[in-house]
Amino acid sequence: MTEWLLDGLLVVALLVTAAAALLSRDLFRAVVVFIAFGLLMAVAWVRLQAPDIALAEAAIGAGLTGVLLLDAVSHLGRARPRGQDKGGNGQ
Amino acid sequence: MTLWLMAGLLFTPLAWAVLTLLTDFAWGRVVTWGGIVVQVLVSLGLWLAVSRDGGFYYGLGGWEAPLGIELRVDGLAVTFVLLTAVVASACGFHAGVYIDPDKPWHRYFWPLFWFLWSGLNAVWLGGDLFNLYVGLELISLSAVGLVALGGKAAALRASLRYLLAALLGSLAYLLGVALIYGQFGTLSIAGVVFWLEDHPVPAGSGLALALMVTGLALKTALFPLHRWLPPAHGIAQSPVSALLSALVVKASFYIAARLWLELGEPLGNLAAAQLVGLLGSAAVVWGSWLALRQSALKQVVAYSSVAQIGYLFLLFPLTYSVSESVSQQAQQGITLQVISHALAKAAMFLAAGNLILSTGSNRVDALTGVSRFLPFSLFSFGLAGVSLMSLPPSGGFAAKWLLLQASLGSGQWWWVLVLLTGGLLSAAYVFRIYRASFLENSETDEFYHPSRSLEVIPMVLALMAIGLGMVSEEVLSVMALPFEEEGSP
Amino acid sequence: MTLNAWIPVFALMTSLVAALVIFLLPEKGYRLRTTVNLGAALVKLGLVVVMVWGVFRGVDYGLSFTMVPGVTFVLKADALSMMFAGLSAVLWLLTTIYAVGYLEDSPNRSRFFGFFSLCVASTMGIALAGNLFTFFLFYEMLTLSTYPLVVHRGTEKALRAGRTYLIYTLSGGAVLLLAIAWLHGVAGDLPFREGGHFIDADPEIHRSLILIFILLVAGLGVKAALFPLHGWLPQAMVAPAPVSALLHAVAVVKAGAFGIVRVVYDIYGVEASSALGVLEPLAWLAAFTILYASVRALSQVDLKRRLAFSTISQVSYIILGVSLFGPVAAAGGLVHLLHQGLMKITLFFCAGNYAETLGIHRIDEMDGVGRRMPGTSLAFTIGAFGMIGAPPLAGFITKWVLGSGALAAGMDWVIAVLVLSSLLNAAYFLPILHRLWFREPQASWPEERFWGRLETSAWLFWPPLLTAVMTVMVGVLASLPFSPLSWAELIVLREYSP
Amino acid sequence: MIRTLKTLAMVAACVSFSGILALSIWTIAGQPAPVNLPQLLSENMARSGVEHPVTAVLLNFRSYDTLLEIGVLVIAGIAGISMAKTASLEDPELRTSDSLLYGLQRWFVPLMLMLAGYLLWAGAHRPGGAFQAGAVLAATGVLMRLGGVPMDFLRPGLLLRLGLVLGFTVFLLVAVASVIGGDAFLAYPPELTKPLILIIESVLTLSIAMVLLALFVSAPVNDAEDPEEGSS
Amino acid sequence: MTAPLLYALAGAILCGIGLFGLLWLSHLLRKLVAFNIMGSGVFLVLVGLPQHQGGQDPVPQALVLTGIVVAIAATALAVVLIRRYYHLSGLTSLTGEPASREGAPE
Repeated sequence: MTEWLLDGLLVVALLVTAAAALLSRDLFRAVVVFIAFGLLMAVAWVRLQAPDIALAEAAIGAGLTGVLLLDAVSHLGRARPRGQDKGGNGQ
Repeated sequence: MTLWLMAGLLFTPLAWAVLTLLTDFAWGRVVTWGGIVVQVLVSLGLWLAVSRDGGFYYGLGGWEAPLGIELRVDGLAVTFVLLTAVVASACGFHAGVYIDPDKPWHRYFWPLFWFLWSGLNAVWLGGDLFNLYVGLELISLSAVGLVALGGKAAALRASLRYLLAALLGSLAYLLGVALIYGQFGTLSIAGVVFWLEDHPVPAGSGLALALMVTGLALKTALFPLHRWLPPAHGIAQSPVSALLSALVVKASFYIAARLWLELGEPLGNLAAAQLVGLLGSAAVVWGSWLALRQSALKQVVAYSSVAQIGYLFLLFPLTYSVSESVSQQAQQGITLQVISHALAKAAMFLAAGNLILSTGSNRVDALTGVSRFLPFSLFSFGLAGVSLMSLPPSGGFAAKWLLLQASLGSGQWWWVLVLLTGGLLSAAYVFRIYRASFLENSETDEFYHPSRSLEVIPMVLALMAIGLGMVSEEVLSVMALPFEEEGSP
Repeated sequence: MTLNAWIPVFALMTSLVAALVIFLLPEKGYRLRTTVNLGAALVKLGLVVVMVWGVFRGVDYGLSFTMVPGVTFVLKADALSMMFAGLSAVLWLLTTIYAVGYLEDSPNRSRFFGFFSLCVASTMGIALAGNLFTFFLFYEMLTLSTYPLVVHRGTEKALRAGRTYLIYTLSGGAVLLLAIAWLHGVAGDLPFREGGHFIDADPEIHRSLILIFILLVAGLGVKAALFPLHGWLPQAMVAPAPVSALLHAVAVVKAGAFGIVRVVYDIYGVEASSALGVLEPLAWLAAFTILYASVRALSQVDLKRRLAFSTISQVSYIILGVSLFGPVAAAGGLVHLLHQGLMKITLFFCAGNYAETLGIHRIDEMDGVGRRMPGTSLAFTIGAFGMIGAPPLAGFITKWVLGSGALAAGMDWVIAVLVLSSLLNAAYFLPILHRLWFREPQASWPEERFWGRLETSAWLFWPPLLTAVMTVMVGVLASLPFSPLSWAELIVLREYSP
Repeated sequence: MIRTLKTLAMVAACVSFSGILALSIWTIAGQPAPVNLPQLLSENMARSGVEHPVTAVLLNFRSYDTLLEIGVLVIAGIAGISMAKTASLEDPELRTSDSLLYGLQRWFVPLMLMLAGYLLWAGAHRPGGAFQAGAVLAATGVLMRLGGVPMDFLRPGLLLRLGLVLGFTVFLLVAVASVIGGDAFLAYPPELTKPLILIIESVLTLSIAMVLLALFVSAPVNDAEDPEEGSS
Repeated sequence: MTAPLLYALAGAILCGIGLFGLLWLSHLLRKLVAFNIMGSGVFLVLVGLPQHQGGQDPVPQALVLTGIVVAIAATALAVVLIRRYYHLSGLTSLTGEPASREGAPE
């Protein structure tokens, strides 16, 4: 039962963080949420008996991708102000 | 012998990618030309071997299908391997002269070129769904890298758009693969087909095929998913455009076609087949129409690719629940269309590159009056155009003929209209270029003739596209070879 | 394969190779280019003469191989193909001579002669094609190689005409392709065979056959300038005179007419066509085109445009002859393939001479030209009388045989058409002749002629006179063996009793 | 208004996409797969040369995938450095003066290097392997880079390019060596399987780290119009 | 219903979310995030579905490892391209200032 609860919670958390990462107004926050999503994914992989993927996800998915994106966000925000999260979506 | 050829085929492009990465552009050119010779010989050898002894499965690492990865070496695959060798070496030779060796970033051209080639070979031979995914990514990323090379804003914009489309397409494909694996427990196409032969079609497997085909259609730029293609193909350097239009889009189509031919009958349905055909027809009409309206020369050629790709998708309705002979005709027609378009479009892009070099501008208007300098490249462009218009005796015509026969034979006469209209529309945009070149009201009396070696290459390709129609029987005969089935699970 | 199999290929290759060589020659290589041109034309004429003799004796010239699965490429020489091949070989030689003079010192000659040779190669291919597929191959090649000639001058007007030309011919090509592909689906790969293939066709496919016939005629009718598909021809007259002469009096329009002949005789078979009931409507259409175009010709003020409408009208004689059921009429139609070519090329050469020497394009400028250019005007007069059908010229033979054929076939209304059209011909040609010989010149000519010098360049002077002489000869000597009429009768003999 | 409608349509499309997909998954999950690959795998584990099944799949059964995948990585690296800006390596702006980061770096770098080594070594018989180790190594590099360590070897140049393709080259040479022995492409000789896989893994670790690091570093930061290129 | 199946279904939803992001968001970095989320969803399906009945299956796990590396390669390349694109044009999306006649790619 606890396992089910854990899995259920994890899935919900995954979906919420995913949605939040995409919909967050602030790009920086979006990336941070995305890193959290990656870490949750790592946990999910453990639950799926896939420790290899869990390690890789933590190191690559959350770690490196996160750093790359964070670096890019700070850079895009800094050098040219008008690029800051321009328009959010749509045409 | 065959084992050596196979190893050579797989090893050479990857090895040369490494070698050329360690040199600069000028040295890379010399190294590459050597590699091209090796690769062409190997491809030709393999083609001859298969056309003599029939096809076979090649287990990589000594492992057989469900566990390991098997390559499917059959007549069609080696035909495309050979086609790739021809077109890629033409582009390689052309690029060696065309591309400016003094720009430092051009040293990366050669490794990307070789990776692209190895990815193409991996796709032609691939018999494993996931391996095909990796092959596709190899192709996509090297193609994106080639488009972005030089890093001007417009090129980056086009390559980003291309990258995103390619990634989305790959993901859709991979999702389909995931469903197939979940359903059948194997990644080998042959394994799935083998199982389906004497089992009822399991529920829920249609979506897998739909996802894979959709993803691949996006990567092939089927209307209405085509909008990434013209900027990417139009803005890349001409040898790169030639590679992209001639071969890269064909790779994803090839997988889609293979999947459809193997799994379409059990997993697909009539409406889907007709829908794909309809989208292909729309691509023919809409692509040609836009090609007619472009002001940049290479954009005309790029939109023409959108249109020509449309024909390929007529394979879907023309092979679904039709008689064996009609299906055969359709497959032969599409194969010829792939080959002839590859040759003709490569010729066209290379010729367009030469013309741009001559006139110093990418605009169609800039061609005003150049016909009186008898530009060799304009002639190559026109010959390639003959194949695109599918006029006899070109390979494009042979393809269209077979498709016409297949449409009439299966009673799907509506595709006949598409085929005929498409030919006329392509004539319209090809002759638009010609019309400009014949106009005699320009003051231009300077015309730079590029070096002969640049001009000969598109001519050779264009002549091959034309000549293909005369020898299509021989080319197609290798497809009907027996295939050694013992490797299948 | 024997030498005989290769002779048609050689005949084709002479002009193809000539085209390639000419493209590669520099613009300034004037002498070499002329030599290549004339040499190739002579070689080709020789080959054709050899083949004519061979076909007469019943030698089999032919070569075939499979191109696309299920379809063969066939080259073959039979009596009918020799008629067309002979016509184009003879006239190519003359037109080349004429064109060398006509285009002297004008730009882009390499381009012109290159495509010119390609065009003749296509015509040769059309003549020698052994099945519809091969025929179509060269038919489309002809379209492509004539486009650069039509737009040769590079003016807006020429380019517009070129576009019209392409729209008509390529659409026609598409329709033709559809018809051929459909026919292939219905009946397989059909070689041209004397007597045709459908004498005892399955009644179930009759409907398809009729539809296919309509499509075939529509596709071929574009080049043959059948009403209402004739619109491109008058526009295409912007091309230089040699082009108009050879291509629009001979190669292109004849290719269409020749194709219709092939379809009726060698694919469907004349009896089957008649049984299907497709010949009579075709005859009506041809008759209408004859009259309609003649009426239109009356109102043209531009000389070449008047000639163009005359062409439209005259080409339909061929189709009329073919579509009348009966050997005599058929011979009349076929012989007109040659006769009309000779007469019309004479007229176009002359029109070109007037334009080139005196700058005359319009009919109302032609007053008194006969005095300045008597040789050319004589040729023109012969051509014009030939068209009208005055005995004993070529046109008379045609009309006479056609008329007797119509009577033999029991279609008397054709006589009325022939008479009416002759009257119309007279109505649009005689005023020109009147102007030529009997009016006073309006102004002084740009180049006054003096004694001892030809009225125009020799390259331009002799070809029309030669063709005019031929026009007379084929009429006077019509009953000799190897005259066009005898040859046409030979064809008809083989077609009606295969 | 139209925008909202379009958004709604898009949301509806994506929701229905998820729905259909989930339905398909549900249907598929109800049926047993005809081929039991895990069983086949465990039967062949003895011949694979390693104890950990995932590593066996990656570097033996499906090694062609891995070879090509490293190729993909190298391509990304090449394409990345083709636009590199290296002047920024010494860019003072980039040297974080953040004491936290500095501290992190001092403590973490040795730790992470150890972790990478462990992961690599562990890969043969338990979770871990070249990818994870490479990723950790790359992360270490990123940390050092953010700490302002110059890392000259990351300048585009022969050294960098050698490093990028080192793992790939070794892998490729091993692959082709078996052909010379008369075997299929990528087939290891049975007695050498384990050491070969270990060698491949070690060089792959280095190369993977190198590529990822290079991509991180080459992200352009200054405003020069053209990419800059070191000489070699 | 087993845990793997639950994750596979979650993967399906993640695919939907990621797809929405890829198609609807215009900021390139956001598209990239969406791509990674969609990728994670696909990976979940790839591993979860076969493990629902067969228990731990190393083959799809290995595939996912490969997939993750491919994804990071693509992401890193995209970041390089995006940053340089931003430098040269000042844009962070493909929609503004169209260089060609047509609008956004998807």
